Amino acid sequence: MSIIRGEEMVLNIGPQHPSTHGVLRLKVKTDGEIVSEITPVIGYLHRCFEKHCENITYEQVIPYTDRCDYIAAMNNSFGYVIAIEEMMDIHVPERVEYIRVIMAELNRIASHLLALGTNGLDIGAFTPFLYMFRDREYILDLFETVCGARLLYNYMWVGGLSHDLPVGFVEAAYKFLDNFEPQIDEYNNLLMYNKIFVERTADVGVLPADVAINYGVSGPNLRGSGVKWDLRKNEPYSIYDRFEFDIPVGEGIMGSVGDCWDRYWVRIQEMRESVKIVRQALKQLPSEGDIHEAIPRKIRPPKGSIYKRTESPRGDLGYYIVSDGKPKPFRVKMRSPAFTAMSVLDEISRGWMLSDVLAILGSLDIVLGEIDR
Amino acid sequence: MNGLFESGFMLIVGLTIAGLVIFGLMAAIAIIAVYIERKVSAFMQDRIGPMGQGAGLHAGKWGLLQTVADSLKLLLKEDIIPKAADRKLFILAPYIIFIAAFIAIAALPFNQVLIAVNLNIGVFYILAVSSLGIIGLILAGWASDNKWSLYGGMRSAAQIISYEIPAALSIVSVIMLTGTLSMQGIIQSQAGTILGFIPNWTIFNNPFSFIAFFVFFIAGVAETNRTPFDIPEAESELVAGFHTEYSGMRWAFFFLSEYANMFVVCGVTVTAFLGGWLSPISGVMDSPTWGLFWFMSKIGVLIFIMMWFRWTFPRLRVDQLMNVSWKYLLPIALFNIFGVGLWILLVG
Amino acid sequence: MADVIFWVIAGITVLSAFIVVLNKNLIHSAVALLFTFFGVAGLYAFLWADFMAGAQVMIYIGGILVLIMFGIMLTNKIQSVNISHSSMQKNAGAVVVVAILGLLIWMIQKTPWKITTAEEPIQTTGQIGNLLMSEYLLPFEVASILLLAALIGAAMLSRKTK
Amino acid sequence: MINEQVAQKLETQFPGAVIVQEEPVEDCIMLTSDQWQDVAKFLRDDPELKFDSLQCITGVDLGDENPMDVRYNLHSMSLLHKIEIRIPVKKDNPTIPSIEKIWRIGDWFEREVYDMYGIRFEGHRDLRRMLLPEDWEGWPLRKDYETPQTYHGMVVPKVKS
Repeated sequence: MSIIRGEEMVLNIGPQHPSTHGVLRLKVKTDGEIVSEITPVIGYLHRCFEKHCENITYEQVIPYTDRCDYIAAMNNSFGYVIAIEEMMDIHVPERVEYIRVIMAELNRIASHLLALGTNGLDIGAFTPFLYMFRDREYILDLFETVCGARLLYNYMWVGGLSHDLPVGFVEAAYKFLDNFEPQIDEYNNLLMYNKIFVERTADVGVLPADVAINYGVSGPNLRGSGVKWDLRKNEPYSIYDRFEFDIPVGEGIMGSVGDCWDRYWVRIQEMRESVKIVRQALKQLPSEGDIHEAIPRKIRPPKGSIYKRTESPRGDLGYYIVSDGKPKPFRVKMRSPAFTAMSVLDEISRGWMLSDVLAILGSLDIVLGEIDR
Repeated sequence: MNGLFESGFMLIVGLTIAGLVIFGLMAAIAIIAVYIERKVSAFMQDRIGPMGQGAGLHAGKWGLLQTVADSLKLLLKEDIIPKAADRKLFILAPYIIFIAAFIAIAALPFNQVLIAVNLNIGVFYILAVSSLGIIGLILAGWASDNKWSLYGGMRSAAQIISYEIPAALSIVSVIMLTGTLSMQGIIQSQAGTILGFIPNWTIFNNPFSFIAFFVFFIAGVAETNRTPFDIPEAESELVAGFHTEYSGMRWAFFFLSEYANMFVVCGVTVTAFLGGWLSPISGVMDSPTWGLFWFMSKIGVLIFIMMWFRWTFPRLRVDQLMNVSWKYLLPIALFNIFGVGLWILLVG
Repeated sequence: MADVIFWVIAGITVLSAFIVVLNKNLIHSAVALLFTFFGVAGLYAFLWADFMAGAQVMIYIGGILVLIMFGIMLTNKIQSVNISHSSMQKNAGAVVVVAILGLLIWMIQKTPWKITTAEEPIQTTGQIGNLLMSEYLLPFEVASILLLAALIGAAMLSRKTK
Repeated sequence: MINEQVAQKLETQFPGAVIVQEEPVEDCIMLTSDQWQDVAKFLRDDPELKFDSLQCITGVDLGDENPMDVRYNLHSMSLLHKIEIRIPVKKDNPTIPSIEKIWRIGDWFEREVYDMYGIRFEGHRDLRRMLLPEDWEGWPLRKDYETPQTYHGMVVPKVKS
C-alpha cells in the first residue's frame, strides 16, 4: 500500500470537530490519507465525578451517575443503586425490580438508537440519523411521563424508585413497542444493507476477540467480535434471569468477525432483544407493590468495599465503592465501558484511512461524559 | 469578436447586461435550489423544514423567504481572512470557481432561441471550462493554510480529474451519434420519434447511449461534489473541506457555484441525453415558451434525483471513490464508445 | 474594436508570463500560468480556432496546470503556505532573452507572411478530425506511443527501489 | 475458585508475594509490589487461573498514615471466576510495577490512577496525566489534597461543605 512514503503530518481532530461525539481530541499521525498512529487526548469533559462523590452523601451521588453517561442515565444509576443495595443487603419489592428492568431496557434502546444514528452520520448518512432520533423521542416521552425528565432522570433510588408508573404507562409502552419493531427493518433497509454502508464498514477496523478481551472491551463491541458475553446472562443481576432473550454476536456476515459492520449489526439485534425483554417485563409486572417500601431511612453501608458491574448499553459498567460506615462514600470508582473501548481505537485503526478512523470511532459508541467522568 | 457592436462602449454595456442576466439567473437558481433542497430533505426526513412562524414576516409563508434571509445574512457577515492564509490566493479562489460555473451557463440552450452564445463547440466548451473550477478548489484548499482545507482541496482535485474522463468519454458517444459539438445541434438531431411514439432522444437511441447516460450522470454528481461523492467537504471527516476557513460572502460564492454547477451538469445531461428543450411528445407543445418549460422541468427532475441521492446515501471513502471512476465508469465508457460505433455502422 | 480586445488578451498573456518567471512564490507562479494559458486560448479563438481554444483550456488548465500544482504541493513541505524559489543568474538570463527576442523580431520582419482577409471556417473540429485520421495519422500515433512510454517511465521512476 | 485457593497457589509459586492478613476483613488477596509483574503474568497465563480480563484498577487512599492501595479486579472470561488483588504502596514515593503489557487495558487505567494519586507505574510506556491538564499540580483524590487557591491566575471559588 505504501510504496511511496511521504512526509507524516500530525492532524488534530478536535476538541471541536463534527464527529468527535463530544469534546474529544485525537492526535492523528497521517501519511497522506493513511493513519499511522492515533493518540486520544481526553479529559475535556472531566467533572471530578469521583472527587465529588467523596463529599456528598450516597443518595446524592445518583444524579451524578446520570450525568456520566447522559445517553443511558437509567442504566448508570441502576448499576450504582444495586451496588449500594448489595452492600446494605436490601431487597427491593418485585414491582420495583420490574420497573427498573423496563426502564433500563428502554434506555438501552434509546442509547443504541443514538449510537447507530451517529455511526451512520459519521459515514455521511444523515437521514437514518433523524429517523432514529424520531423514535428515540418516543422513549424519552415515556420517561417524561414517568419521572418528568427527558435526559437525566434521577429515577432509581437506593431501595426503590422516585415515582411509581403513571396511569396508562403500560399501554403506552406496548404501543411504542408495536410501532418501533417494524421501524428496525426500515433502518436496516435504509442503512445497514446499503451497498455503500457495507463497503465503508465491512472488514474495516477489525477487532479480534483476544485483543478485545485484553483491552477490556465489553458490551456490544465485544459481542461484535464474536464473544458471547453478556452480564445479563452470564452474571445475572436484578431479575434478568427471569427473561428469555438471546445474546447476538458478530458473525462476520458482510466481512470478517469484529468489523464495524458487525458492531453495528449487534446493536440492531440487541434492540430487538431489548424489545423482547420489555414485553416480557410488562407482561409479568406485578400490579401491586409500594415502590418506596424498601427505601432505607439512612443510607450507611457497612464498612467494606464492593465491585459491582452491570451491563450498560456500552458494556460492563462497574462501580467500585469503598465505605467506611459514614454517610458519605469513602471512595467511588466508576469503571466506564466507553473508556476501555476508546483505548482500543489506536490499535484497530492503524493503517486505515482518515475517513475509516471516524467510522471506527463511531462504531465503538463512545460517550465522552462517561470517559472523562 | 465579430464586430456586432460598433463602439467599445456599446460592447461593454452589452456584456455587462448579459453578465448581469446570467448572474441573476445563477443567484435565482441557487436560492430556489437551496429552498427546494431544504424542503425535499425535510420531507424525506419526516420533518416540515423551514416554515413561517406566527404573525409577521419571519420566513414568509412555508418558509419561502428563508433562503433569501440567509443570503442577506451572508452578505452582512464579517469577512474573515485568516492571518496565516495566503491573502491574494485566498481572495482569488472563490472567484475562479465562480467564474468557471458562470461562463459554463453561457453555452446552455434554454430553448430554441434563448442561448447566450451558440458556440460551434458548445459541449466541448462546457467540459473545458468546468475543469477551470478545479484550480479554484486547489487554491482555496492551499491558501487557507489549514490542514482540513488542504485535504479537501487535494481530494476534490483528484476526484474531479478522475470523473471528468468518464464524463467526457460518455459525451463522445453522444457526439458520435449526433455528429456535432454544438448544443443546439445536439438537441435538433434528437427531434423526431423512434417507432412512432418513443421520442428520439439519445438515451433511447440505442442500448449503449442508455448506459452512457448513467455513466455521465454519476460522473456529473461526482464532479459537483455531492453525496455520495462529497468527500472534499465531508463534514464528519474534514469539517468543511476546502472552504473551512471561508465565511460570509466568500463562502456564499462557493455555495452559489455548487448549485450553479449542479444546474450546468444537469443542463448538459438534459441536452445530451434527454432531448434538451424538445417536448416529450413529438410535435406537441413545442413553442419556445414550452421549450423553456421542458428544459427547466427536465433539469428539475435531475436536480431532485441529486437531492434524493444526498439525503439517502452514506459517503464513499476516497479510494473507493477512485475505484468507481477508474475501475467501473471508465471501462464502461470506453466500451460504450465502441458499442455506439458498431451501432452506427450496423443499424443507423 | 477587435484590435483592442486582441491587445488586451495579448497583454494579459505576456504580463502573466512575466509573473510566472519572476515571482518568487511557486504557487503564485502557477496561478499566473493560469492566466497565460487562458490568454493563449483567447488568441486561438481570435484565429477562429475554437476547437484549439477549447483544447487549450481543457488540457493545459484542466490537466497540466493541476498536475503542476499537485507536484508543488506533494514535493514541498505541505504545512506551510509560503514556499519560494530563488532565481539565479538573472543577468545572464536577460542577455539570452534579449538575444532570442532580437532574433525573433528579425525573423518576423524578414519572413514573407501570406496576408489575406480573415474568413470564418465553417467547422474546424471536423477538419482536425479528418486530418488526424488521414494525413497526420502516423505522427498522431507516434505521439501517443511517446506519451505511453513517458507514462510507464514515470510510474517506474516513482516506485521506490527495494 | 475462590481467593484462598488462588492465594495458596500464589504463595507456593511466588514465596513472599502474598501478604498474610491476620484477620481478613474482606474477600481479597494482598500482594507485595516486588514480584507483581511476574505474578500478573502467572495469573493471566496459568491454565487453572486464566484471568484474561482485567476489570478495573482502583486507587484508594486509606487516609492518614496508612499506605495507599491499588486494587485490581480480575476476571476470567473462560473459567468464570474473579478475584480482587490489593497492593499497598507507600505514600512517600509511591511506585508499583506496571502491568500494562500484560493486560493492555492497564495502560489507561494506570494512567488514570497516576493522574489521581501520583502512583508511578514503573515500566509504563507513556505515563502522563490523563484526565487533568498536563500542568496540574497535586494528586486530587489523595485524602490530604487541598484545592488550590488559584488556577492560572483565576480564583477558585470556595464551596461550603
